[in-house]
Amino acid sequence: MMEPLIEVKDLSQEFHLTKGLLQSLRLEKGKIVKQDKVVHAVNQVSFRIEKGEVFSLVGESGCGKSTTARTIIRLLEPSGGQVLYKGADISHLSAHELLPYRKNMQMIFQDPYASLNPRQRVEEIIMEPMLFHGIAKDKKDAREQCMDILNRVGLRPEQAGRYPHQFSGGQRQRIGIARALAVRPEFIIADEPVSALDVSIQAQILNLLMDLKDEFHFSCLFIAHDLSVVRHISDRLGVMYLGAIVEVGDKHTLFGNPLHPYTKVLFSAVPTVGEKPLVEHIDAMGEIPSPVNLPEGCFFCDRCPYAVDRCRRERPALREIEPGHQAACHIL
Amino acid sequence: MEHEVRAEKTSWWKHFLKSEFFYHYKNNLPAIIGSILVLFAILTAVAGRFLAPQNPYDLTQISLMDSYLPPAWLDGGKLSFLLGTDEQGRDILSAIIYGSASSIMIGLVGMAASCCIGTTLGLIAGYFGGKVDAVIMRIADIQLSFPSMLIALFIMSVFGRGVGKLLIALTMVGWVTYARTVRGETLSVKKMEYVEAARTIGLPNRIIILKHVLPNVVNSIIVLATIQIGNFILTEATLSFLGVGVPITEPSLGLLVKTGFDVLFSGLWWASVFPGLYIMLIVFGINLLGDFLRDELNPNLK
Amino acid sequence: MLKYIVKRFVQMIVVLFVVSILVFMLTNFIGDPVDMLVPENATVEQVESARARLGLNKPLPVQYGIFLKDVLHGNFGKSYTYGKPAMGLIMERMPATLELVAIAALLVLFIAIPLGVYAGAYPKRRSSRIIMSGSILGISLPSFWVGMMMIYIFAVMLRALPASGRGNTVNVLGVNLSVFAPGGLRFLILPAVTLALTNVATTLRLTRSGIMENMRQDYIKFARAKGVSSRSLLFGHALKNALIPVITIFGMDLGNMIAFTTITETIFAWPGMGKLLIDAINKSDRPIIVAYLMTAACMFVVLNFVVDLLYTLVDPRIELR
Amino acid sequence: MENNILLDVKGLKTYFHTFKGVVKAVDDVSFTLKEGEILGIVGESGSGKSVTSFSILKLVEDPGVVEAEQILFDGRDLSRASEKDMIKIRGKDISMVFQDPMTSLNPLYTIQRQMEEVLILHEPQMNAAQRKARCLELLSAVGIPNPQERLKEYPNQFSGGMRQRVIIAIALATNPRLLIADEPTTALDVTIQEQILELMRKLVKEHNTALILITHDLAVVSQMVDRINVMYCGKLVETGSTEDIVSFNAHPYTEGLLNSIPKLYEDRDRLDYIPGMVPNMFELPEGCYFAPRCRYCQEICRHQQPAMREVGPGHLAACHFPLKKKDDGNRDAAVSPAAVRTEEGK
Amino acid sequence: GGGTTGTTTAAGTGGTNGAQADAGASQDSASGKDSLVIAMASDILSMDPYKYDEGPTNQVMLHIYEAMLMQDADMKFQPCLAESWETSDDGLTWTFHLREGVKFHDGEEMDSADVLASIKTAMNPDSPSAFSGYTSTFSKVEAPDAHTVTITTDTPNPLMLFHVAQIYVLKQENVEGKTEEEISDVVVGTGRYKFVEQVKEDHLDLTANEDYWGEVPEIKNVRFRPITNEATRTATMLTGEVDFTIDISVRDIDRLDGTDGISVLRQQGLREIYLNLDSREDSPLFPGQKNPMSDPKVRQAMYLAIDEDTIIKNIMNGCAFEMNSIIPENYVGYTPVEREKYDPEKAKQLLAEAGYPDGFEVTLDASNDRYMNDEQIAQAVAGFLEKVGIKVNLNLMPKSNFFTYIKPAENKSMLLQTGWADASGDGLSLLHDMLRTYDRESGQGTVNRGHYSNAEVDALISEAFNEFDDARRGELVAKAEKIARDDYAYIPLHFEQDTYAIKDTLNYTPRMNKYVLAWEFSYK
Ligand SMILES: Nc1ncnc2c1ncn2[C@@H]1O[C@H](COP(=O)(O)OP(=O)(O)OP(=O)(O)O)[C@@H](O)[C@H]1O
Ligand SMILES: Nc1ncnc2c1ncn2[C@@H]1O[C@H](COP(=O)(O)OP(=O)(O)OP(=O)(O)O)[C@@H](O)[C@H]1O
Ligand SMILES: [Mg+2]
Ligand SMILES: [Mg+2]
Repeated sequence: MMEPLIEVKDLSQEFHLTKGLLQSLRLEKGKIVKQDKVVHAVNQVSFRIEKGEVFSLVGESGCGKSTTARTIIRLLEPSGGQVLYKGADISHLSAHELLPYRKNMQMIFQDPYASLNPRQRVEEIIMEPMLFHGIAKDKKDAREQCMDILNRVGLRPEQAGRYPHQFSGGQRQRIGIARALAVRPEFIIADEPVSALDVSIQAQILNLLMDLKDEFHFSCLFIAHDLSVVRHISDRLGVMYLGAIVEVGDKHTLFGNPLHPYTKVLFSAVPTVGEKPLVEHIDAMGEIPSPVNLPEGCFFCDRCPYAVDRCRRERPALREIEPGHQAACHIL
Repeated sequence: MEHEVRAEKTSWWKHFLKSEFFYHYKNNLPAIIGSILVLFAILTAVAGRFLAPQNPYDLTQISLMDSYLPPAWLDGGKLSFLLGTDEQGRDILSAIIYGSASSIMIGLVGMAASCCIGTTLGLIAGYFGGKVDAVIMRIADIQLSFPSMLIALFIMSVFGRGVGKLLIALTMVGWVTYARTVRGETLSVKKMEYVEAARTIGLPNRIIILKHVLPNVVNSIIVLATIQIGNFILTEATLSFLGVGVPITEPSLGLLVKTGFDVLFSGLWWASVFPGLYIMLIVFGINLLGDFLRDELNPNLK
Repeated sequence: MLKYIVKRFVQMIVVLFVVSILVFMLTNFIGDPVDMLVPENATVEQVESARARLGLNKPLPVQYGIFLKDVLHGNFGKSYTYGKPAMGLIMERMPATLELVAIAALLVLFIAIPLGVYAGAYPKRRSSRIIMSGSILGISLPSFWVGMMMIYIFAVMLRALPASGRGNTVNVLGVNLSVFAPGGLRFLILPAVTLALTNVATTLRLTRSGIMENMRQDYIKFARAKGVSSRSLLFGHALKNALIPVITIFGMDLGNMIAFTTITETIFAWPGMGKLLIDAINKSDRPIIVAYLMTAACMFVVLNFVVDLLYTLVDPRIELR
Repeated sequence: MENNILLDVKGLKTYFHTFKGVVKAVDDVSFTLKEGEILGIVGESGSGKSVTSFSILKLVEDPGVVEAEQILFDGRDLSRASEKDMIKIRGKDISMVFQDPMTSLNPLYTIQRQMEEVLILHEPQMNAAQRKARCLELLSAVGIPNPQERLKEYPNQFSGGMRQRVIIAIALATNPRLLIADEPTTALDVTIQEQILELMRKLVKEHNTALILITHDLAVVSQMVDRINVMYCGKLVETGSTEDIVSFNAHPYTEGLLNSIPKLYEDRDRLDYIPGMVPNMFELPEGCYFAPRCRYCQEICRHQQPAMREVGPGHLAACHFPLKKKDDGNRDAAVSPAAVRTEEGK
Repeated sequence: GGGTTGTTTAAGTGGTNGAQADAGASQDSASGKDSLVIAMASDILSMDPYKYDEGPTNQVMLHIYEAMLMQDADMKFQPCLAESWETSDDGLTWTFHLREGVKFHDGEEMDSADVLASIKTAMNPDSPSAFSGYTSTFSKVEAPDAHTVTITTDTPNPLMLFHVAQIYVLKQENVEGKTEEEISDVVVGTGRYKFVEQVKEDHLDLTANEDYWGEVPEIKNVRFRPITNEATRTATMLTGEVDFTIDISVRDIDRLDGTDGISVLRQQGLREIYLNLDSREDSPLFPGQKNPMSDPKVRQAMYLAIDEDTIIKNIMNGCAFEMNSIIPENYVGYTPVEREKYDPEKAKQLLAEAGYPDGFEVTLDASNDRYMNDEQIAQAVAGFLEKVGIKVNLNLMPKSNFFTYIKPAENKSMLLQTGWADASGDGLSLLHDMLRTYDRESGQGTVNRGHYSNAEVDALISEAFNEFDDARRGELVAKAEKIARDDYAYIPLHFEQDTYAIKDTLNYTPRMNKYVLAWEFSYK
């Protein structure tokens, strides 16, 4: 097998909610107690993305998809684990050492507005990385490329001189996409890139992504909620729950035969336009556990209709159920 | 605006006239008034020497006999001394014209210098944090503990008097305001997602600071800068009041106000009121223009 | 947090150290204190004896060493002019300045911020324009001029307020204050207003610009959609987001007002510390200058520390390291 | 149940007067909404969906100007209501879920404060404990785990979907009579989305609330709503019951929209989409705004703006040549008479 | 309590004092006819009378403390704590007979031991005292009995009475072995007023000493208010918050005079403003060239070039008195002198004769915050000199810098505008300081800032020091003065005018030496 483009090994990410001694002290029943709160946003996530592949992450909102993405691209220092880019560990490189990788990795942010500098015009936003990474020879070239890319994401050239806040939500998202595509990266992390778009534009963008993928052979970590989009675009996908991957597999096997109870719950909830649902409706009862106090056993066991005793005691590991299809569940 | 200007270089002036910037400017009376005042003040400062009725600092041209003549329209005034004279028999109008050159220079250059130094240091401190921040901010603290009077006095004792030296003193005092404000805002701005986005592009810190942080803190900088121009002109007056201002041979508006101030109660109001009014006009103009610029540079307000 | 405080404390010591060295070097240039002490027709002998008495005949580093040793024993030296412990002199004058500054700071807070918020929220209104123009007045006239004019109008012409001085004081918790003395506030009004004026303008303008910037944000719109009244919208939501530069500047202004109210105190014959400093500078009274500036430095470090803490209270995203 | 008309919007026009010209973000839109009714608004991004809802709440800011013949809410004309009255209505009678969850929460206040604010304003009888209890209840309802702890956190500590849920919780807090949900589930996974939609349905049922659901997700629309408004370039181009729109859509734009949805059971290399671009808002075409992109476009479409006209009972479309779909619901097989006509025209 | 030295806000007299303290509130300080508020230009520097020999401090001290002698309004010496005194024939021994029954404010009697202790305090070179100059000639001080003090000097000292009049008498137990701080903490004197309280830079209250040995003053409560800013002083006077103001700005005179209920008092002061010219031929300040000002012709030309009348009229607003000789009126050695007429033509001619037809370049150093209108005067002087072709570089500086310029030892200034005041009443003292050849060691010519040196003058001064007869000494002094004047050793400008503002309800005649003494006031 070829060396994967990206390999994530046991990646973990924690947020310390208590910044210092003073804040961790709390008055409880007349006593001062010290409590340290840690959000375990990502727990030992491992997956690999081959060259030219689109790998999707789906899962509950708040389960740590964005955090995984941000850790991979090193906006956050990982608190554990490794990220290998073409075999090289980039998870502990300094900002300077990271520089050569920056051009090859780009991110489309979930938040289309906050990630755009309100004081930069759209053209500046897009031309900046191009010029910086030498994609464009000069300003003129950059402008041409910029107009081209704007065109492709469905923005009009005369809108190039506007500021982000003058756009509607969907338009802003497209600016973010254009920026990421501008440097023709090898690897794109797309954090819900199309969720704010209307279906027509969404289709356009997805087509664009596919075209570019064919053209430049880039790989993509794709985060989305819309399973039909995921199914359309990705080659493989991982299902996340509470910061951990519970099921990974090829698109066809996974959609054809979802194994993990959470995956089933997820698929059963997909709304459709006049089509029958993927999976018969399953009710997932119970509370979603908090990432602050992780349960001891399987994270899903509280809501799992099939849970057995063992699930509450022991955390299941990811294991291969069928070729190219892994799941983390005791009862399979 | 900018990109339109670029689009067609040949007739940028025409483009400017058609631009949004000019459109807003045209419809903003305060901005027009402001720029007329500022332009007038600068022109006077630069070219006024050739127009002034008298060189008030050529001691051979003035005569003590003319001292404290009231403005021309009052009883006892002379037409040759339109705004009256001071105790040396100096024409106030000429003195204002000559003095405004120093004052505007003090205001503008002093502001520019402290703004550049302060903003740079503030950005660096806020963005990098940690040791760099601590060092810069503690230097700021030290600087803050020295009053401008003491610094001016020190510079004067060591290097002598002069507008240039005063500028050094004012800059030494002035940068801190920017540094601290900019740092404070940088602390907040650097946590913004667009700064993170810039980091994922791989932009070096230098560029992130310049292109992503700076524009988002520029608001306060403009406010402070416009205020500071006036403030420096006035500080100079105050230093003159304390006896450590510009030398009497390189006059300034502040100095005129100060000397005139001594005789304010005696009914010889013109010696201080006219320079004072002129300072007000300049400061007013600069602030009107500054307000406009700040609003114009803020895309959120469009 | 605790670690951070300790760190800042250590930094403060360094700052104080540097300030004292700088003052030692600076004051050496601005004049010879002995000149101010002895009569102009003093003989060399008299001059030298005065110099020896003040310990100024030793080389500067030695003088500094002695000073440092004394400081470690809590002794900042005796004023050359007053012959009294410098720190005592400063502390003695401090209450007068502090009460003046307190009033001025309140004026800044309660005038500048509301007006700035108003002008920022409704920038197109005529009243906002008047506020903005009015605020320029505050920064386009030298404070000695403004102070004098106030005296002229309110004391001389209208006879409404006293022209100068502090009036009688009452002893509150061991400190002599005039705010609490009957009629004491009347003495405070003019100097406090004069002192506040420039700062009002700066604060007002910064507040306005911040408010204008923030009023267009989505969260403001969302708050409006919640039915939040425009008042709490402005003061609750927008103001907090505009506060960072305002507290920075206010912190510095406050420090400056406390440490360097020289002009106002001179004009209003207010017996505060600012006058002490200016007199000390004029007489090259190094012990006072050193003690004074070290006090000022101490205050600035603490103030700026408080400002930094306030940042984190205002914006939870800001981390202190 | 006899349902009254709760909202009656007539001739709503919201124009932005910018330097470059006037952006007609909403141009002459009229619709009505009954109590307990769910209205879906779909449309191209930038077509004025959000601005329509802002206009109803009078939240449009400079340089936007709202003009309307009337915006009758519960018998009151909001277009003429004062800001003071609006403050009482907003959040209490009409609440809105904002589209962008990331920027709609004040970054400097805890979630709790922002949630309680609306309760303090509109449920003054509640005491602090009750408010907190209500907040907890709401957070649990929108599926945020560990709400007790979460209340004390700041927005930046929440994931995108969690913020969106907080915004929904805030909007639901007062059980409004009209809820405008502007793309409320874009950042949510399907299970949560289901939960949220269920919550809204419950609100509609229990409190007879009217709901305007703005969304791109046609699947959601088709499951949730009673009626659908389709907008394009600030204009209402089609309106009708859900079935009318999904199965018997008459406007070519609606058709294009539906065709763009990726299919869950179908593997395709490329997705269909509507070719061309949304026209420049400053230089809108003379005739039908959709004409440049319309496959059925004819001469008249380029010159004359089509008016809304009835194509079925309660089903209106603004098209010179409305599509006629067969009743068997098999859209793909539909042969558009208009298309035929186009060919004939040539 | 902070801010006060001995907060003894005397209960007995507190009533009236309190009313007076409310000055601002009532807008009228003189609520009673026995109170007086005096605004002065600067605060006293120390409550230790031996610390500073400086106008404002002395003025306040004179209310509390007394010396054996006291100068009257005409600068003549009158008995005070000493009822009488005599000199031995050789002029070396002075015997003072102390007044009996004089009590300190604390009720204890004053005797010769107190005087002795006070003189010793003044003499002690290690003490902070600045008064050792007055005792520098004393070789022996003794007290033969409780009411007699003898002072012996090495050389005859014609200025003895002046010197003795400067030495305040404090209680022995309060001064002996005491530090300055301790001295200033216990304010107990024999004077007409008792100390009540001081808030630095705000006010200093005194109350009449009802047990005074002489006439108990009519004004019972006195408050001194230091108000440094001229304009504020004027304003405070205008509002009626103070009854009397010392040092009003020359430009405010018309304003105050024109105000109902306020008058202005004018008195020629002792402070003389003049120019020092570097007159050394080999002055280090003119390296590699001849010092032009070493030529008396040049100095004369400069003298003639300055139109002092106009300066007095236009810059001093008439508030100055032409100065022609350095010796003030009434002083020993004073002779009336006419000023030479302003004559720029002649000045130019003289310059040409001296070989400077195109003038030369000098720097005029002057202070800008020390003397009345010093900055303006300097500008005017420079203007006049420029008009005859002398290029003048103006160097104006605040007093802290200025002091290094005025030391003859520093050798920094070629042309210096300064002032000098001498309250001794004797021209000899002035000559000694101003015209005697500067000598670092012996302390002669300490303010001879132009390094003027003339053997003839020096000899006459030495001779005058041995002459006890005022008239004869006066002749010598006048002679020496004339030589120097004809030599244009300095260019006299003017005597400052001491200007006071007073409420019309009060009577007061100012003193020549500018001391404002509360007991000399009376209500009409
Ligand atoms: N402040 C403004 N100034 C100028 N134009 C504006 C402003 N706000 C909105 N618009 C314009 O109004 C139009 C409608 O915007 P709106 O936000 O309603 O779109 P939308 O239908 O909600 O789109 P999306 O689905 O992308 O959110 C857009 O073309 C937008 O550019
Ligand atoms: N800066 C932070 N401080 C504390 N907690 C955080 C922070 N950022 C994220 N979290 C927490 O980490 C968890 C995972 O967040 P993340 O943004 O990765 O979720 P997500 O999977 O992207 O969800 P969504 O689909 O809603 O965007 C959440 O519980 C969130 O509250
Ligand atoms: Mg996310
Ligand atoms: Mg929208």
